[in-house]
Amino acid sequence: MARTIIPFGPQHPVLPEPLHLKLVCEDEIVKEAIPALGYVHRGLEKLAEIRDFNQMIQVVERVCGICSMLHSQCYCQGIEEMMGVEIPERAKYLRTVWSELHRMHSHLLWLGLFADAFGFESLFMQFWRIRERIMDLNEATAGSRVIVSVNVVGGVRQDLTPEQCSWILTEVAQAGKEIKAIQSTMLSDYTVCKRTKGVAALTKEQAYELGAAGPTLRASGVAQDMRQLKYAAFDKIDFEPVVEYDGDCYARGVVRFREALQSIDIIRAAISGMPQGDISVPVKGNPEGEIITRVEQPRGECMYYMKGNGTKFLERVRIRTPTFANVPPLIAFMPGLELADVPVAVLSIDPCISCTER
Amino acid sequence: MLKKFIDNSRAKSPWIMHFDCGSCNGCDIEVLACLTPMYDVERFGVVNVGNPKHADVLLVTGTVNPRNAKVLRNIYDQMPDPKGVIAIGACGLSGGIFRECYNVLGGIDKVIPVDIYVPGCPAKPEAIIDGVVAALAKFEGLKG
Amino acid sequence: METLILMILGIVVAPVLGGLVSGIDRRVTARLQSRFGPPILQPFYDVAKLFGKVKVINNFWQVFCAWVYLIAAALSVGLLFAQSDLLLIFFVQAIGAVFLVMGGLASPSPFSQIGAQRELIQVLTYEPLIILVFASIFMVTGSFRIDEILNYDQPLLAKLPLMFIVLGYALTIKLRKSPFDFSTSHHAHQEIVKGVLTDYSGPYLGIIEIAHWYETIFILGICALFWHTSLVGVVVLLATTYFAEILIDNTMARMTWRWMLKYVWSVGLAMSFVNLIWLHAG
Amino acid sequence: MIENMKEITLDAVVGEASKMKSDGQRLVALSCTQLDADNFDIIYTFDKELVLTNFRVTVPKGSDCPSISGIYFAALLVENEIQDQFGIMFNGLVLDFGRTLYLDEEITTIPMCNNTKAMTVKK
Amino acid sequence: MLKMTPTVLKNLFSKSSTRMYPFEVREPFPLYRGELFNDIDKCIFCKKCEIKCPSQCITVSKDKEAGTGTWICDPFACVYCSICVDVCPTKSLSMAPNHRKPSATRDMIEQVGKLKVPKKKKAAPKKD
Amino acid sequence: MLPMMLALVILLPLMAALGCYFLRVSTIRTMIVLGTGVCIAATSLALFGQGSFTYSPGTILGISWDSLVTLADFALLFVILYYAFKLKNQLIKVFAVLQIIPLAVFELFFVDHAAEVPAFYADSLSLIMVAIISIIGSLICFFAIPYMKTHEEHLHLVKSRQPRFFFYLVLFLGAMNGLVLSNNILWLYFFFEVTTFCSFMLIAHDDTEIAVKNATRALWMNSLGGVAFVFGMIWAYSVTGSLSIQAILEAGPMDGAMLVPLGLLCLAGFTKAAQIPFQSWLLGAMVAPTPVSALLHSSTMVKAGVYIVLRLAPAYAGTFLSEGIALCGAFTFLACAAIAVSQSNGKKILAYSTISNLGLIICCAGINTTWAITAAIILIIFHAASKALLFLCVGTIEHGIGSRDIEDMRGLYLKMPRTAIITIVGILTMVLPPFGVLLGKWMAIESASGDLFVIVMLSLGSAISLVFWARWAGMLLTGPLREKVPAESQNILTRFTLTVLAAATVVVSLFSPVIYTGLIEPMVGKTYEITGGVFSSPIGVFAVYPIFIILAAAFIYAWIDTKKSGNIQNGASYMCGANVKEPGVQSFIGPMNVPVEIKASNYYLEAFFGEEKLTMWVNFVGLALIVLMLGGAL
Repeated sequence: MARTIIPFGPQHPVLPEPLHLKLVCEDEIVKEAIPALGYVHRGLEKLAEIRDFNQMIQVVERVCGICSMLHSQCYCQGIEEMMGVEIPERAKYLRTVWSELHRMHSHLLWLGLFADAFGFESLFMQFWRIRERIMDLNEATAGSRVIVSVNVVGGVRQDLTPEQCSWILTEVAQAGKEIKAIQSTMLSDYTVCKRTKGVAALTKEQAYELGAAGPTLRASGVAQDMRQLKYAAFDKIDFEPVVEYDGDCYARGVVRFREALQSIDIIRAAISGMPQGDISVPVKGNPEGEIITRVEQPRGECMYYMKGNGTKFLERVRIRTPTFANVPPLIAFMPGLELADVPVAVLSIDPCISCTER
Repeated sequence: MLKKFIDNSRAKSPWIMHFDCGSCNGCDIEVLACLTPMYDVERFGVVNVGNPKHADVLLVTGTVNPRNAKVLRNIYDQMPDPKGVIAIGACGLSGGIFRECYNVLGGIDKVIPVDIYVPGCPAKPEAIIDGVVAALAKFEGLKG
Repeated sequence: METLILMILGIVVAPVLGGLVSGIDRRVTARLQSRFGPPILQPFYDVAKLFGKVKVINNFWQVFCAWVYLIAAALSVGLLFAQSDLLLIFFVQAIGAVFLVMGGLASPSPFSQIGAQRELIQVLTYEPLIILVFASIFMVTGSFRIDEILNYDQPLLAKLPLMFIVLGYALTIKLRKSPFDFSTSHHAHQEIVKGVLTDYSGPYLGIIEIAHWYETIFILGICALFWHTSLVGVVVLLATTYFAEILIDNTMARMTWRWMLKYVWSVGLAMSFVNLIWLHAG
Repeated sequence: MIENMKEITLDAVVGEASKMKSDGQRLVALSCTQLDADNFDIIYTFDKELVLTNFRVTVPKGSDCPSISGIYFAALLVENEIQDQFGIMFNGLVLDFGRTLYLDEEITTIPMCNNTKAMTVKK
Repeated sequence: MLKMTPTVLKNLFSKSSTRMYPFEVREPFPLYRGELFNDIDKCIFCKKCEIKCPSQCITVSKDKEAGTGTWICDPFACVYCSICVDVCPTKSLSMAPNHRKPSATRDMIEQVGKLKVPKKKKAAPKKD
Repeated sequence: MLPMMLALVILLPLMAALGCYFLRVSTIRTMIVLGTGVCIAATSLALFGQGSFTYSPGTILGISWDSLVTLADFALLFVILYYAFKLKNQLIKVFAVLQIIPLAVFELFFVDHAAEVPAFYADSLSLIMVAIISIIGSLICFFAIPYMKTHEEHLHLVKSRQPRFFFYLVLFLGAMNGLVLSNNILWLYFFFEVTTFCSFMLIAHDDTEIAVKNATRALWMNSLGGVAFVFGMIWAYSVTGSLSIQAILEAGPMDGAMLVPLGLLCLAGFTKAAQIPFQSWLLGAMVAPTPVSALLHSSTMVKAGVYIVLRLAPAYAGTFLSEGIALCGAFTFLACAAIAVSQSNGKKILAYSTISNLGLIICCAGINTTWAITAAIILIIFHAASKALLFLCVGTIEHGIGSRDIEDMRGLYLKMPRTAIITIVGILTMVLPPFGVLLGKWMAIESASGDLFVIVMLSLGSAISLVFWARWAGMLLTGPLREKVPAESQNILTRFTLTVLAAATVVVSLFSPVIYTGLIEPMVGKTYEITGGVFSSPIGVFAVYPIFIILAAAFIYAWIDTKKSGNIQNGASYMCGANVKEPGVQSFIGPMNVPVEIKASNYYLEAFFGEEKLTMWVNFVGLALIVLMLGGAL
């Protein structure tokens, strides 16, 4: 049979980040896909040896620009647990608000890119237009559109004024309305369904065994969400993990779509339940010991392993990001796809290569 | 007259290509945001092309490491003249916070000549638009 | 003589019109996406800029193919204006299509190769439909000659409404609009980069862009035949059709060619049968 | 704090991993640390219904580690990563990048192996 | 099919949401962490910013003999985290709510100021 | 003069064939072949001067030629029977016997031997066929001289089998000429059988297992055609009482009882023209050396079948049979074009495309209007030339690169520039205006436009054929820019035949208006007005000269610009930035930093057009259509 060998990446318009796939196709059906990474690898874990544990916050925020808030949250939670610091309630709520804003903007971004992957440009534009509302919120409340940099060990750096709170509520409500306006396009348009349903499907068992994380896992019917660990304010805020059962690209899209809407509810609950008080506590000393912390990033479960030795430099920071966990499923479901579905499938795990390679 | 029209058109139709050279995505999504309704750089005739052979302006974000340096060089070489390069974000400018990592060579200008540096971490879409406009000025100077 | 003048007129006017249509298209598309959009004259700036770029090729046959594509497209429009034979015009246009594919295949880049293969599949899909449309026009008017067709006394649209929709499929494919824009797309983000045009650059890309304008005018010209009886009718029909194309482009995902081949052939052939049987019966 | 930590030996890794697999545990991560000049620590982290289970394995410098990628396909990426960063080689990797997952030949030292400062780029 | 039609038609008939930057510039958000400025007259060259900066883009040096201090910042390496602003004991550092403009050349911000009397300098670290 | 010319075109090849067989010296053989070729080619052109004629040869040595032919006929049938026993093939035995017995009964009891039946009749159609056979056939024979030498070198033969090969090859030319000139249907039958036998022998020439198997298949299928012919002939005779084809045709459109024999004769034509479901013998025939494929199976022998159908066209005009033939032809056109898409073997593509085009010609015969008949004749002329050229090109390429798979021909331009360009010319003349084949196709589509089913099949078929042609032409050019492409060395005869044929396909296309006015119009009647090289009729216009001139100018201009581009900047092809840096290397840096060579292949669309997938259905439909055609005739 006549084969075509395609270098898919590192520079490729549908791949927002450099990732290389060697695709071997027959009549555009992928027969073999071997990935190559390393285009984004910086080696930032090693920076822990020359940046003190406070400076490392800024470093881990830049592991990934799209979920930067959750990286620093996970890192700070770990350090706080290691040092036995209990942060103020208000700080927990504030972290929740920003983390959910982050999840929303990340999901909207993904939904747009996903639409772009199957060639639906105007849907992409629509999602990104809605996303700008969240970006404005970030910029106005935290000082930067993308890397909000609000977390410090012991709490948060910024507070929300009541006006800001109500502004956030109206903006996210508006965003929610606009998202719902394109719900029918995203979830039931013939062409969208045709391009996503049944593509790159993973069964529940496969997804679990391959170690998938986050929406990829939940789309296959496993109700696992790290927010169930009740970190930050999630011990007070009720939520149900969003689960879909088909495990295909469509289901992954639905999970993220619904999660974006769910985040609005969580933000609303967090703002309404937010107690008054300090936003941070002073921290003394240096971290010592070993710790594993996990948070739910937009892309799924993120795990930090940290080892302190009583100096201000951590001995080891090990970051296992959700995309890292989702790459093996990606390798597994590639063969058999149509070439046209490759971008859809690759994007369906919401790849964040800078997370993966750090 | 035709020549003049061509020269004038050069500044009116910068086709950009974005290459992520190991950035944290922060600058990338801001570059993409420039194309979206809120900022819409197509107002300046900017078209986002996916292929260096069609591009006039290369937007590069992120740090350079040995592996992607080869790719960056290759892409730059494949762009037909006249061309411009815009480095975006602290990482692209100097390596940023990652300058001292073992797999980071530094900024974009270690590999290819850079025309415009857009600082920021990440650079705001407004800053990127400013950068593109500044790059257009370079093309305007390129008469003949 | 008159034929010759018309032909030259067509060849001169068509790219200007095509460029304008393309500019308006981009503006309207932007508005549909809630964007401001580029200036109307943007396509001309783009092409002018492309001609100002340094020439880079990786196989000189690309140059040859680009030129033949342009000239064939121009010639087909010229023949259209000269009111020649529909089928002949179409076959002349097919020269361009074949050379575009050959140009794509001339580059060893896999994206260009895949684009060329997909382009062929697009040709495979729209060609029978267009021939059927022409055959149906023949069945109504009794001629393939445009001058004879123009003498027909009522709008073809009334007799061949479904055939016009079939032509609409061909138009969508030819204009490279979603859902059929997979051999090369106007949108930046495609799995095969720029498909058949991947390895074209600078002036040669400009040549192909101009040829694409000719093709736009060619296919709009065919559409115009469906309401040739009144000028207003032509304008309304073309404006509506083109707007519908832009709308479809903006409300659909890009499909796969397998889907296109099955869907367009089955729907197109079914519509043609229904319309033609209705024509015979009526 | 690290939950359910268990110390095992190098040759027990595969056996323990298959036990975890049959128990329905999901592989979360392998975390490698340099203990001292001659020893590395690898922590295998598994998860089942949000509860973590961990193994700690000490790998002497220069010795190979058995790969669990045959049992957990998901381990292939992280094992390749450890090969790159720590120079510990894994036997039986299903897809062995052979120290080219992240690094090109320009990086001559094993980056995370010695506790010296990260390489600084010449300005 | 065509489920998107109402949305796109609505877009067509309403004003485009494009912000016409750079022709119309929005009022900046006051909290935005933009360009870094150092009011060199207030600076006491305590090196706190240099030490705390996660990106290590600030170099402070003192020339005791000349009685001057130099505050150098590499704006191309600055990650705009505002840690330096937070830790600055004299509030001489500040961030404008506007982004730093692109430039065609690589230039350092180098500011030279007079050293203050030692007493004040000692006071600063104590504040921590 | 006329008898002389007839003897030259029919008997000279026979003599030459004997000469080739017995004078086993390669130089002499070459001289004989070249001499005969030039002779018959010249004669065929001279025959045009003669115009249409009728001729009876009378007697030789007191024996009538008719009896000689009859004797030879039986001899041939017994030879076939002998081969049937040798091959132990029951089908051939049955078919041979089914021909011998009815023919014997017919000759002995029915035929009125006293009746004067002119043996030869020629009109424009015959003369055009003679010209095609003599000129293109001769060129192919010339090509065969160096080809067979290399071929036998490849096979490492101890004893040359070329005498036998050229015996059949040259004999065949005479037989074909006889076939198209015959008026006596018995003569026609005889020549029909000779071509069948020659074909059998030539397919089996390489004597491999597969060659013998395919030759056997060809023999039984063509024998089936022979059986249909015999029964059609006898039945027709019983209705009209004449052996003269002209007499049958002059009676005007037939109906009722006469349709079945006509149908049977057409069926014979179908088998010979390898129409669905008889296509498999022609495909099998591709194992033969390329000149055989070119001569027998593309440009001439299969045209014999088409010729019979076309010759009889006036007899069944306006009947259901005619409609049936049109449908069968159109279906073959579509189905074989579709299957050709899934093929990567160059010769098989050509074979399928041949069958497909024959289907188109037969479809035209079935449509049976003057426009359609004109289209058919135009197609016969130009298809023969282009297809022969393409076959010879594939043969040359096969000797050059050792493969006939089109995937292996990717980038052929860098290895065999001359052959590659000539191949592309051949391909373009097959699919693009203003070349003759497309002119014929245009006429065919315009004349078929009234018929819903036929036009649908034709439009689909013509689109599909564009696919496999265009990609083949394109992939020959694939390759990175090179400073200089090395010149190609070609045998002088190879170069001569290829160049002449390529030039002929282009130049003759330019003269299509002249050919039309000079040859076709007198025969089928005026259908197109020709002014300034523009075909025009009330339903359509085809501007040959203007398009030719403009496109020629375009090609020249494009070529000049291309030449100028020789010194412009050289870019590597786009590979997502992962190119391996060395210039000229088409590889990218893949996973694990290993260079991976890029590779592209055509889409063969097995899921849609797979040979195995379609063949059964296609045969079924084809058979059903034939049954419908004959059944309708009953």
